Amino acid sequence: MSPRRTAAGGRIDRARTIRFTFDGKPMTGHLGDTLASALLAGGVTLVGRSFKYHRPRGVFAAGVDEPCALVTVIDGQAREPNVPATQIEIFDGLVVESQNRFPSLGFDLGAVNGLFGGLFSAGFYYKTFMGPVVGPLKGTRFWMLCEWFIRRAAGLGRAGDAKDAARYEKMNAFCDVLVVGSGPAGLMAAKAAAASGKRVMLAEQEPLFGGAARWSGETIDDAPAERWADEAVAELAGLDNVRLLPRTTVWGIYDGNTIAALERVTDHKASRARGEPRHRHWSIRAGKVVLATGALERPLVFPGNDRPGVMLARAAGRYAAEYGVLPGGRIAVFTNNDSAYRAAAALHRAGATIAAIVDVRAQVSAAASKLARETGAEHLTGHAVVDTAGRQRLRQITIRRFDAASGALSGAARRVEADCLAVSGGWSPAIHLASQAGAAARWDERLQAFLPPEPTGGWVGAGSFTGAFTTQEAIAQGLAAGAAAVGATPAASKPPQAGGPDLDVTPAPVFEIRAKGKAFVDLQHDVTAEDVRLAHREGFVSVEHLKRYTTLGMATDQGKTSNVPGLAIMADAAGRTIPQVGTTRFRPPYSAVSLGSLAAERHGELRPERLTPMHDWHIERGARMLAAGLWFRPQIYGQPGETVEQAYAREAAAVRAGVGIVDVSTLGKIAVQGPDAAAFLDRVYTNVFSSLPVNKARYGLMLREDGLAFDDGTTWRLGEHEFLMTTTTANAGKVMQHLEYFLDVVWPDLRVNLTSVTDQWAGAAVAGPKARDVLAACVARTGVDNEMLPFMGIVRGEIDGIPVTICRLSFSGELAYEVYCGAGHGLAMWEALMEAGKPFGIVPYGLEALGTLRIEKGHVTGSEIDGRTTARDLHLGWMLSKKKPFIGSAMMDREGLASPERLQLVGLVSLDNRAIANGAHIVEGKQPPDDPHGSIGHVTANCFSPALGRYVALALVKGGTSRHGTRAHISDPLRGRFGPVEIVSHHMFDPEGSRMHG
Amino acid sequence: MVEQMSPLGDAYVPGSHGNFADGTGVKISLPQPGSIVEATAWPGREAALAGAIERVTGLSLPHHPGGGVVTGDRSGFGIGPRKWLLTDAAEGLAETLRDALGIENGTVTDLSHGRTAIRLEGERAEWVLAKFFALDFSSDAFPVGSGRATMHHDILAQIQRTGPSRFNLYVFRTFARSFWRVLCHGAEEVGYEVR
Amino acid sequence: MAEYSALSLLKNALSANRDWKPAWRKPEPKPAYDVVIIGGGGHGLSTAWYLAKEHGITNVAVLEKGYLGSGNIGRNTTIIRSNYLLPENTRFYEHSMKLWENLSHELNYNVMFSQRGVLNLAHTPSQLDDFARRGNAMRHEGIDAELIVGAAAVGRLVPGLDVSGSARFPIIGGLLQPRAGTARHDAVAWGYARAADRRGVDMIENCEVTGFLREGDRIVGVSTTRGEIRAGKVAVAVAGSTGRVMKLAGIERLPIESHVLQAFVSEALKPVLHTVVTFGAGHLYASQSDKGGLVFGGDIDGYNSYAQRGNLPVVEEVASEFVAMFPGFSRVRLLRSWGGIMDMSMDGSPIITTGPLPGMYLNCGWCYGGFKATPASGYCFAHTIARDEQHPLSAAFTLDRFQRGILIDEKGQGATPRLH
Amino acid sequence: MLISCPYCGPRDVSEFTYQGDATRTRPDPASADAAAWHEYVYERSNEAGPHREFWQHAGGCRAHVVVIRNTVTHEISSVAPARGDRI
Repeated sequence: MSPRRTAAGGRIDRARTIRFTFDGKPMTGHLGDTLASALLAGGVTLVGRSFKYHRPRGVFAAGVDEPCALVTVIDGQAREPNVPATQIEIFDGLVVESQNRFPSLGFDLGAVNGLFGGLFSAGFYYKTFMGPVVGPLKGTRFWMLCEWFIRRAAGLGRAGDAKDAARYEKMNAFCDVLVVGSGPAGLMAAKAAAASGKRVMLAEQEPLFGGAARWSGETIDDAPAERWADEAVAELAGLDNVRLLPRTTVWGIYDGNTIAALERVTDHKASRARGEPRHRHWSIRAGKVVLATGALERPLVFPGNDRPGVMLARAAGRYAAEYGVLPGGRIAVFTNNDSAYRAAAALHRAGATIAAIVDVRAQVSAAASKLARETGAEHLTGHAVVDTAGRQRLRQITIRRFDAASGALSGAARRVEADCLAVSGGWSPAIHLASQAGAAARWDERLQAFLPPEPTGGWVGAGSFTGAFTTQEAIAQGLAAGAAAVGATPAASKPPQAGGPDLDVTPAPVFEIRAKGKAFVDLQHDVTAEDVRLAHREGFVSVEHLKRYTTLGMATDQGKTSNVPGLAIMADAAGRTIPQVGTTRFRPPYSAVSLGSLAAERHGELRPERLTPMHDWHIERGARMLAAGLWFRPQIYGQPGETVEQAYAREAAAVRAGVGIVDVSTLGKIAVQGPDAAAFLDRVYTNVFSSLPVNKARYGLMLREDGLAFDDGTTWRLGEHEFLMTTTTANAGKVMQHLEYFLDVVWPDLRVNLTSVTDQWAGAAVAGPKARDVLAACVARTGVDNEMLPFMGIVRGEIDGIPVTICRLSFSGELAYEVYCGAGHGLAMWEALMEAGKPFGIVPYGLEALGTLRIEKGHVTGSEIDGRTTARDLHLGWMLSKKKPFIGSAMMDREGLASPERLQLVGLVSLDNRAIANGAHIVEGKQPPDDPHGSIGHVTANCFSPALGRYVALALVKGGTSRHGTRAHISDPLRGRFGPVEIVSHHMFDPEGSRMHG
Repeated sequence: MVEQMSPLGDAYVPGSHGNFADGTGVKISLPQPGSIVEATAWPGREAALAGAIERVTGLSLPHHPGGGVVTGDRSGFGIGPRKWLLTDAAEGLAETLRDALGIENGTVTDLSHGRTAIRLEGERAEWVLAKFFALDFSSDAFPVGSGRATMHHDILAQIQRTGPSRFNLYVFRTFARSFWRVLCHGAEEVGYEVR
Repeated sequence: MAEYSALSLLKNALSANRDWKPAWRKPEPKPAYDVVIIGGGGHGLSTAWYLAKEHGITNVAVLEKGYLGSGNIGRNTTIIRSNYLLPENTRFYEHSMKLWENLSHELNYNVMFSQRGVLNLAHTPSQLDDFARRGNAMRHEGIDAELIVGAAAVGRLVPGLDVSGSARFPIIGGLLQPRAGTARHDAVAWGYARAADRRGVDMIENCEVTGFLREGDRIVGVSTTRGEIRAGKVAVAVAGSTGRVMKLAGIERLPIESHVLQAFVSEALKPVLHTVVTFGAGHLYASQSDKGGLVFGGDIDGYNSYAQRGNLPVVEEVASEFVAMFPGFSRVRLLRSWGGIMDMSMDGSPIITTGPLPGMYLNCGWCYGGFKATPASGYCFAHTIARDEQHPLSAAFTLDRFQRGILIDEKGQGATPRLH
Repeated sequence: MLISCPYCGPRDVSEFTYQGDATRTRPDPASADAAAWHEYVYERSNEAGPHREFWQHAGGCRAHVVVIRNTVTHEISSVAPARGDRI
């Protein structure tokens, strides 16, 4: 066993050796170790490099507040950068790498930056790199050249580029009380709340519950606090109404007490079970939240305070008590409050030599003095550490006499040999979640800390989160908070009794020891005390300016250790109080959250797909599918050797010559029913529907309230009070909401009910001169001749025993029918139609052919109804009824909507026998750059028209109709195409419509 | 009558799947009721609708929001203001109910093809559903018989608790295959059986 | 005040950086100015600079409720582009782009405009056609644009993107504007403030406007938490706070809604994303900052808000789109999120106008576009303030366009601000 | 954010679609009063504070509700059916 290991105690299992690698080097630890504790036990002190100066850094903390010891965890192809070593539970086969160093951690070329510290002061980059005003490096070029180097030097770990094999899941939960934090306060709160029988959840970011009880060395009810905690947890685990969530960080409080938490389900395991997520993203709706999140220790700022071996006192104490690891052999302590004496005692108990306890205070409490004596350390009150020495690890500290009131140093410098310096600068309650919930922190002068405000609404606080730092207070507050959270009064029985030294964590108001040398405030971002003073000099005084100018507190630890010292130094420089400088509002997340967990199962292949009942048939027939929103629709049914253009031209030609069939199941379909249904349709469509006879359909156009075109489609009157409205595929949801809004909000008096029946009906359009023959061959129980089924007529019948509704309407301009049946019969109906169509040469056609047929006819779709066009722009002015108001009628005649300069729908015919690409623009003369601002419109849809034998297109062109018969050019500089076109009417084929009426 | 075809296609794989370390967590199946019907009453005509439903189906629907009942082959639950979703193992409910109700009282819409019913049952049913829906599935909050209209991302779902650990989910048919896949994916963790 | 340069850095480094002076003064407000600008954000500060530089008007105060740059200028995802569709927008934003290209020199402050390109990803042929139309519109306005066709070409441009055909929304191409990029957002505010200050403009921080001074119909100044300040002209450039401030002048309703837009940054990483990329099957835009953090954002939350705080659904949506694009980023960790208040207009385009009351000038309605517009907005607004007329580049951005139906609706969504 | 649908109970905001300012009055459909229509379609009160607004429970019962929500704190003080229905 490592000489740094204690013989007994703590959470580790000394019988279980765990093997892992760090920078390729095999290492061992014990079950229960974190990477940090295992590295310390292995004598590794250099773990990382800092952001800017690439200074050597070691383990500084023991928890989520770690600013320095960041590593990358390698899991097969996946990489997780920037993970604090303090948060990694080691397991057999764990692979970690250090980061931000080149070529190696021990020898890092980037460390040269440290030599230019004066030049690389806060905000230096704003003042230089602007480069020359003229020449090849003018404009932004010089900066971008410099930036290339800066970007490579910056950053921390490297992200992976392989797809992550791990699974991430979201979990929704509801509870009456969510307790955050499981120290004595949290445990008591959970117990008190659970006693009511209400649903309680207890979340703890560490693997083990108990918080401070695990390392305080105190007793509770005469048992070691740790054992008391284990018993409390066992009791909670036995209750049906309690859910315990270890390794779960509550990182966000959102509105309505919606709580976001990250559970690291398998990060501590060598493998994941089938279906087991790596991370679980909890979204918890909690009646009340008990915040028992404890407090974070602050360091003191002094020259050399970043040397590996310098660490927070609590961390040093925790390593000894909780992990059985001595962070050093000869340890010095430097503090401004009593709490570090507890750490010193723990370290001493674990077998370390305590070289000195340096306290900035002239006087300390009796309890602290007693602990100091017990450790056998030299107790230097009224002293301060003014420097440290050692290459890549601490070797020695320098101490001088210090006056806490004035900050003055005096007397000779003394050097003390030490390989670890445990530092405490006081405590900051972890008020982040309360701050996120909207509460402004208040400064407590006695505790020298920001405390949460009085609780309002969703949460109550307990324990050191509230600034109550003794275990007895934590127990009492936990009990009270737990009871309050369920609206009960705390049980009258005697609360558990804590036993331990009576320490006072109230710090002396000392944050910085000003002496020669770089003193770091933000250890990760290398923000020094001088940087803070420079920010002050340059006027960046408000806390947000300080942060943004120096990057203080913006590192991965989010300033957990650096915020308050930074503010204090600024306050001192500005001659203000700390609250006058202000505190920043904390934002989610409390600690970093994997993007995978937030994305959960929602990304990638698990995004929903919408499939028509005939989907599999299309696939089997070799259809190339196109995504249309969430839908998939056949683009073409290509034959071997065919190009897309050949395929759709063949399909479209087959429709014009014979008969084709297309899946129209994706069209939005809304059942509009009720005594006022017809009146309702008169209001929402620009044209009249109340006059529509039963068993007839009509083409309708809707506008938005602002008078612009919204959607079109046919609506079928199936009964006196029953209509089936169809919408475009893309707008189905929007039209439904639009109609529901008007019924609920504007016309609640109308007795109309809307139901989405898009999914109820499968639809096939059969089009072409032989369409009637196909139907006649398979439809039973009704005739389909012109008399029974005239244009826009509706009949009901059967195909192969399947009930169908047939409407004769045409999007292609051919004789055509839409045949609908229950979706569960869709495939059978489709196959029956195909079978019936065989003798007539029926051809299935896809979206491209559908588009070709409609372009030839000049029918509009979403490409033309693009939210900017009016009915008149699209030559649909004839549909605007003058007999009645309708949605949009009041605003559709505004001057801007009636201007002759507007873009108007036209047809284009290519004059050079080349395709007119969609998205091309139209110009009168030259192409750019010769004709700036020359665009007079754009192509909305294009095709090769087999019917016309030409490349044609639809376009929106300024003053379109007036240009009919004129020549223009299409201009497509992106794709290098420029060519002549003739502007024609959008009705390019069979303008009289004789074919569909045939 | 021609039988309805399932929308699931090759996504439907009978058998046992996922992690069975702790037994089968849930069973997932496709009950395929003959009728799924949405019935809506005009304001003030809720009693007339409830009466018609009771006459036709024997279901006595509670009036509180989300309330519902399950009896043998039939079920019904509230899915919105004055709106119920009714199912029957037999086909033809929509026509019968429409005749019984009358347009002066409300409307009946046949969704037998438009919605797909998916049944999820087993000890871990609540756990699996909680992965998808921000609903409180505990039996106090969501008692047997009652129903909820909710959504999983883009997929609207109407859910009825038909037993202490059994739920019927009604989703839009064209989303059913996709939803089935994610449901199975989410159930892998607890082990699931498809039948 | 000294020029910033490599030389001044060196000189100051030798004197331990003790001689640096404040970037801008902290003057007491004077009783009266020629122009008072309400709002010490990007647009207010750039307006002050261009008033001084282009029009010689320097007796100007910028009033800021909090600290300079505390609003959207410091809360955005720093993207600069002029890849618009409609000519009113392309011309305006391209002018902004040209100002950006020389801004560091103009201000003697490195705003770190890095022209690393903005790539809009297309996932369907019709989307690529839409992009072609927009790109062609740009080219016809003299703006750089390239159509990238094919997943492989996109993959070469942006390593790490999932360009496999098996993605749920496969990438088939994109529209690239090479001159687009990102800048250091805070530096823009500070640079404009420092430059305007050097011309004599007063930046008055911690000065909240509590009311407007009137003479008859005319606005003649403001009352503030630091006293009354009279002004020949009062300009309002307060973005998300427009509704709040204009109510103080008795304007109860405007074609504006304030919405919260969240933004996100990951932990710092070694360079991994070199261009700005937007996902086309949703709404996500992402880039990597010089510090190494992935900076990204998506849709507004979609409800009126002044809270600078959003909710979880957008966080989840944005993350899911990001991971769909870059599957390797699932283990990258979100470091921080925050919210800005967007002034969403009724057609998605801004308003720069005289009025609506005599003596008053209004600049608002920036929707998602405020940051990239900063230079041109100030440039045109300064023109409007100085000359009492619209600048040709912002001539279309009037308030009466809604009455007249002359809309500039880039997305075609109509009067539904949350959809713009 | 949770919105207590009067029909379905408290539900996550993601189930709802925002439908905006509920203080606007739609003019008489036959009215040609351009100013009134402009105000209805384009002008918003945009309150900082309690704001009366419509939401649709699109991912649930699909009913529209009138919510009074403070736009500064997001606190919701009331939710009622938009139809004034009894439920």
